[in-house]
Amino acid sequence: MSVQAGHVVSLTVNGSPATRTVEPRLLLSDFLRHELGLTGTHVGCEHGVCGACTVLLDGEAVRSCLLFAVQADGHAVETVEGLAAGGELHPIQAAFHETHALQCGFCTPGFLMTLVPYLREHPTPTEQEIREALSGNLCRCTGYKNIVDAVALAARRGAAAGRQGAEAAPARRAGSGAARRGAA
Amino acid sequence: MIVQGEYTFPGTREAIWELLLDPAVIARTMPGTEEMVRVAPDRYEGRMRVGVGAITAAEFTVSVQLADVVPPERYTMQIDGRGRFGFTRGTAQVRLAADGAGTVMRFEADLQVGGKIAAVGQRLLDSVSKLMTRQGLESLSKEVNRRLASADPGSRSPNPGSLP
Amino acid sequence: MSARWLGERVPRLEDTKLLTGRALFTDDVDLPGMLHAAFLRSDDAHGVLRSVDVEAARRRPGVVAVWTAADLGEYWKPGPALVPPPPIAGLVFNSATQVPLAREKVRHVGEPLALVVAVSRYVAEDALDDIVVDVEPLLAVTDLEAALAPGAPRVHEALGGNVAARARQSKGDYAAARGRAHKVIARRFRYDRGAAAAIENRGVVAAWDAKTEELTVWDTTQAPIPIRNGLAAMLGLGESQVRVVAPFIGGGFGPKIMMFYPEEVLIPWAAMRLGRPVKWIEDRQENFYATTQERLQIHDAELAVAKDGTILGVKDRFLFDTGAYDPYGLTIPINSQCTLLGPYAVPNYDSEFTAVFTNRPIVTPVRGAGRQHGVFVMERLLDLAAKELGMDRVEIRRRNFLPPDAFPHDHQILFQDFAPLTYDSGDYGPAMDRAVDAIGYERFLREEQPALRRAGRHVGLGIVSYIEGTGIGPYEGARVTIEPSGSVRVATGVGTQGQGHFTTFAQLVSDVLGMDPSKVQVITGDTREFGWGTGTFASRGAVVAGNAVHEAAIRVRKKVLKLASEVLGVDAGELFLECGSVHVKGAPERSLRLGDLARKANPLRGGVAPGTEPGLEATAYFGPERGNAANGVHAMIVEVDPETCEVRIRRYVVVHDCGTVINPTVVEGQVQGGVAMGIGNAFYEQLVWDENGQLMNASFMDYLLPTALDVPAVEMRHTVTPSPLNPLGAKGVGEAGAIPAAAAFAQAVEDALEGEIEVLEIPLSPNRLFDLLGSRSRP
Amino acid sequence: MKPPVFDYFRPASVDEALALLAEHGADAKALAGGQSLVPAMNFRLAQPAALVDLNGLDELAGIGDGPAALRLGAMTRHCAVERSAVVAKRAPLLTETMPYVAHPQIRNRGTVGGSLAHADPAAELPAVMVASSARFLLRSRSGERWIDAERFFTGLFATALEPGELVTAVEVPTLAPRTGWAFEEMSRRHGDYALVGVACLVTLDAAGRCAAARIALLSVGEGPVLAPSATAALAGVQPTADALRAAAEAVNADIDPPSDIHASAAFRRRLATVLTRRALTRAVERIATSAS
Repeated sequence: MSVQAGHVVSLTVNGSPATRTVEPRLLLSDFLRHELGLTGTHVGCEHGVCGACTVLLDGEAVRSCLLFAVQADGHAVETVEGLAAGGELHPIQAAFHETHALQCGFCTPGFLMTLVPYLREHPTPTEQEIREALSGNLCRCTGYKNIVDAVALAARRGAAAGRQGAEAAPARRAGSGAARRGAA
Repeated sequence: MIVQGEYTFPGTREAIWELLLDPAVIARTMPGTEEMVRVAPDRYEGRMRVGVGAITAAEFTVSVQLADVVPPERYTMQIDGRGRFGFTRGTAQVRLAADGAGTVMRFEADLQVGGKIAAVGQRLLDSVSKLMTRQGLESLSKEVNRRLASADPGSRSPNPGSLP
Repeated sequence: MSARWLGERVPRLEDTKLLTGRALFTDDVDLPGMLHAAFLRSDDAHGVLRSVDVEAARRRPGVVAVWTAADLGEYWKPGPALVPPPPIAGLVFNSATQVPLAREKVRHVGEPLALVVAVSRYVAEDALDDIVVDVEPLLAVTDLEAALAPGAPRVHEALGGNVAARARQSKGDYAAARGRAHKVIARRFRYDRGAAAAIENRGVVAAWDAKTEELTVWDTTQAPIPIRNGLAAMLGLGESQVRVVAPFIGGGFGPKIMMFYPEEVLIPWAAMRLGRPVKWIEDRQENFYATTQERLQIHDAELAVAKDGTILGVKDRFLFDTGAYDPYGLTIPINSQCTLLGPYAVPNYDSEFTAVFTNRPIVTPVRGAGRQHGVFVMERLLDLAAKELGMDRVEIRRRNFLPPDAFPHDHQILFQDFAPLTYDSGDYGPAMDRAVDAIGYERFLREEQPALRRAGRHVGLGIVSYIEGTGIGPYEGARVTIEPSGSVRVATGVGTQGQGHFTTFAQLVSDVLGMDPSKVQVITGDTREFGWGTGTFASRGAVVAGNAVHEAAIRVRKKVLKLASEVLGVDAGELFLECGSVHVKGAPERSLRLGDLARKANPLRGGVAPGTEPGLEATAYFGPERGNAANGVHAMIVEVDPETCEVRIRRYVVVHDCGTVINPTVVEGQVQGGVAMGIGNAFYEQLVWDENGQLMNASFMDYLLPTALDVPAVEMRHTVTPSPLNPLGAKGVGEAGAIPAAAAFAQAVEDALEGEIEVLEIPLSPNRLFDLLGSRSRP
Repeated sequence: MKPPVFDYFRPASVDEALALLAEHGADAKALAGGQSLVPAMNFRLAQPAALVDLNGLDELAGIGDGPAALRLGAMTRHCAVERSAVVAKRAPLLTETMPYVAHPQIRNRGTVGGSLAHADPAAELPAVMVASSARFLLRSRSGERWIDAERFFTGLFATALEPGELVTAVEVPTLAPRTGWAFEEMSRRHGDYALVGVACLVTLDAAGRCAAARIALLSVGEGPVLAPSATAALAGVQPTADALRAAAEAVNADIDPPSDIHASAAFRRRLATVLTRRALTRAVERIATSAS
């Protein structure tokens, strides 16, 4: 079907369903920010380099400025607003706070959303591995050191609490399913 | 951006000269040219569409002003192309020299590129200009051979034209 | 007053909002009926603007308005000259300030030509493609030396040439010193342009309320109060009718204090004209042209030294690229001129700069603001001198440090704040000792480097000193209020862009009023909350605003003690503040909650003594007589692969002295972040302009910000020599990390390549190293 | 930086996708991972009238282990290739290369087929496929055909794809015995466009002489560039350090690198020889270690 304007998008965002009618060209980043009012996802370059707009699509970290909202139809999106369940900071958020891993805080949501799935899949990363995992997110304030420290701290605690599994949201399982389908 | 080269055509200088300034030939041989009209003895105007890969072939309006014309030896072109993605402008000098049965064309263009093309496309400028130059020369050489063939069905050119 | 919180590593109070996506940034502002703006920008760097045809754009569905310069009428005015020239004898200054929309002429790529307002940014950008511009190209002015040649094309016809300014400052007699010199080291140094590249681009949202006749503007500015004052004047409104809010700002680094950007002038005007809120959010591509930049300078400098390495004098002649306009005056080149002297005794100095108009975007301070140029030139000259004299690099620096008893030290030239360049305090030897110790200087040169070289590795060390003039005036202010709830509100005029002011200011108040910082709510950057001040720049927030906050808290404390002594019937001297209450010494059970005291201070009935001010509230201002001098030493170890010309930074040590430290975690964060920017400037970041004034890398694909893989963890040490110029003894720190990084990097790379090359320009790149090494690095 | 208007189609099958592409002709573009196309659209440099979204087509995704070759569906994401144990076993050169492809977030969306069809001269996968003697399955409404990677890439962002034709699968042949592999790349920052990259396979005979070699480079021409001169220099020789150095130098005859602001043609030539030497050296070392 050709759909210039008025394309219906139904998806779940942070676990709750949302349906909107949008132009095909509407970027997912703008959809989340301006259609759904989830302004925690930030836009820094709109060409896929800075990583500030990183969100989870079916559990995988993606650049929301390089996806059209219509592509998220039928999928699950998670944003920074979904991290602090019941007002309690997610372990990665808490670690960022404790290690002073943010200054202006503009790039921070993108870092957090990159790290949530990363730490699930790599519970005990080395410093070099952490830096590689962060290489797709630009920060202009911190010089990265404290962000690397935050990831290491969260990993230590996660390993201690053995809570990687506990964090797996239903959307995540869908995502890893998609990845496994690829590997099957 | 400097684009320069040398190309040897079969045929006399006069023949090549006539060919190079024929708007129909320019339209056929300049990559992406959709239309080229000789609006004055020393001025051409037309439209080109140039794109590469995922980059949409954007329309450029092009004007070419001839200067310093010394047939059949040399001429200078003032090139001005503008489009949605930016502009290309500059001068190109063309010199023809007899070389046995053939003619050597030496050209040097000093081109400015501006707007989005320059701002975002710098990584590809060199490759694209090389590509367009090569394509232009190859189709020009085809054109030369076609003309020679039609002019004198008896003789096929021994030298189909060669890049140095 | 206990100093329980001053100097503590208090976790930041602003973090939670930022970590959970609840912090309000300018682009998050969403108002009913809001329209969206986009600007058409010039593709040409220099040309005669023949026409801008917007008819098709106006006809496009969804477009509400399109304006060109011609449509602005009386409102079209060049911007204000922000910083007047300092009183330097013989100074030349030609002012040419930016315009809202180009008229008659375009002077740099990206200069705005038309403003489109539409129902969405998408439609507004569609309309930009409908606009037809006719520009007759002119030769672009891009080369600083060619620009000064007779007959060169002019950026501004009205001016005699392309000279924006020329200023000479000198002391002593350099020529005589040169005559006495054992060696004279002379070189040409070049330091090229980069972008501040805050991850948040700029943005302005404006709303006019016709009923209350109030204009509200959300602006990504570092200086909300001057913006309010300027807008009120431009729009013919009273200052109280204009509210400027600088909400959370996604990084500033200098360019967000340029005043006024065309967008800041036009978006509020458009909102009033249309009677609807209008939002403009700069995109990344625009940011590369529309936001100001630094920092091309070319220095021809020479150093006259005695046989023992003593500096006899320095001569410097330099060119400074100010871009197409010069609203910011001479701040940057004067910083360069002053900072070059560093921590050294320089008896004879002769420095003259020429600021040059070019067809490139406007240059205004970016983190460091010209200081790095001075440091680069001086430190490179000292390295070259040490080599010529066969001296140790550290030794030649130690030999020339100002001694601890030299303070205050007057350099006999003027600084950017127009006050004499006078160092307030400092002790440079110990800072160098700590750096030498931390990097393992001796061991590296004697053992590690030779061993690695034998193994075919190319490792090198760089170690440099610097001074940063910080904390300049004129002033900042703050109001501290104890609320009946018992919580404390602090309002100040400075904007904040991630420096942790919400926490450090709370710490200052907590000590004075005896309460937990978490009970202190800091409000910055909202002109309705506090209407006096200048802004956040020149590493001055903590120094100038911090001292104002501190003084205001002290005044509130006095009110607390006075009222409490009346209520409790004891002498004020018998009282102490703790845990949000006033207690009586020896009888702590006799206490009053500050909140209750605040209520008593605002009675609903009955009379009060004449002269009584209601409430527990005080406002204070602080203005230093002049800036203070933070200092430090950076040392790094690099490894170079001469085949691929890649450079890896193995270690990075910073010894830093910013006087009294309010929050070490915040200070270290500022330094680490500054170092990252300095490394970017040294090896990754360069705005590449062709000879026609076209920017060849206007995207994050080609403009290379360092990533987590490129920036090392900085090992930090502090020394503390408090400033006598303010009660807290604080000095600035915001820009420190960025300033000496390039000089240290250049020295380290030279050392790694065993002196095969001289690094006289920044930024370096693998390709540049390849060119410098030439045939000396066959694979 | 907002994309221009376009029509959006989400076909339910490959046949429907092919029909849509045929119907809309040159104005339509297939949307795979979109990690190169969408940025170009945000810059408004790419302005396709219609996008045919292939992301719903599971029949195009998947990694299959065949007797003679590894098979990758065109819509297999980079991250799936990167994580796949099968790929690591059957096409280790590919596994070694994946981390060089942009950044994790990009690899979570980017697809094998999309990267090959885009044919960026600086992209890693085209060069690796050429070095691996892979072949691609192309499908249009008029049927299917196989084409060798080497013949698929025809120039600057140019491929043998006909209008209305899609890459649907890739086959990477199993490595011969005594074959070593290596990928080397230099970029300004990890994940940036390569200044130069080299992918190579080296096979030694029982006597330890070089029996076969495939060397393909990226960012040194209009597309992935095979290095026949370098390969010839290796034929039948013992892979000594000198022999590998000579072969690496020979690469210069095979490339015509472009200049850009990050690397001049001369610097790229330098990098090509250095990285080729390093890649060949590691490939040969691998054979030694796997043999022992």
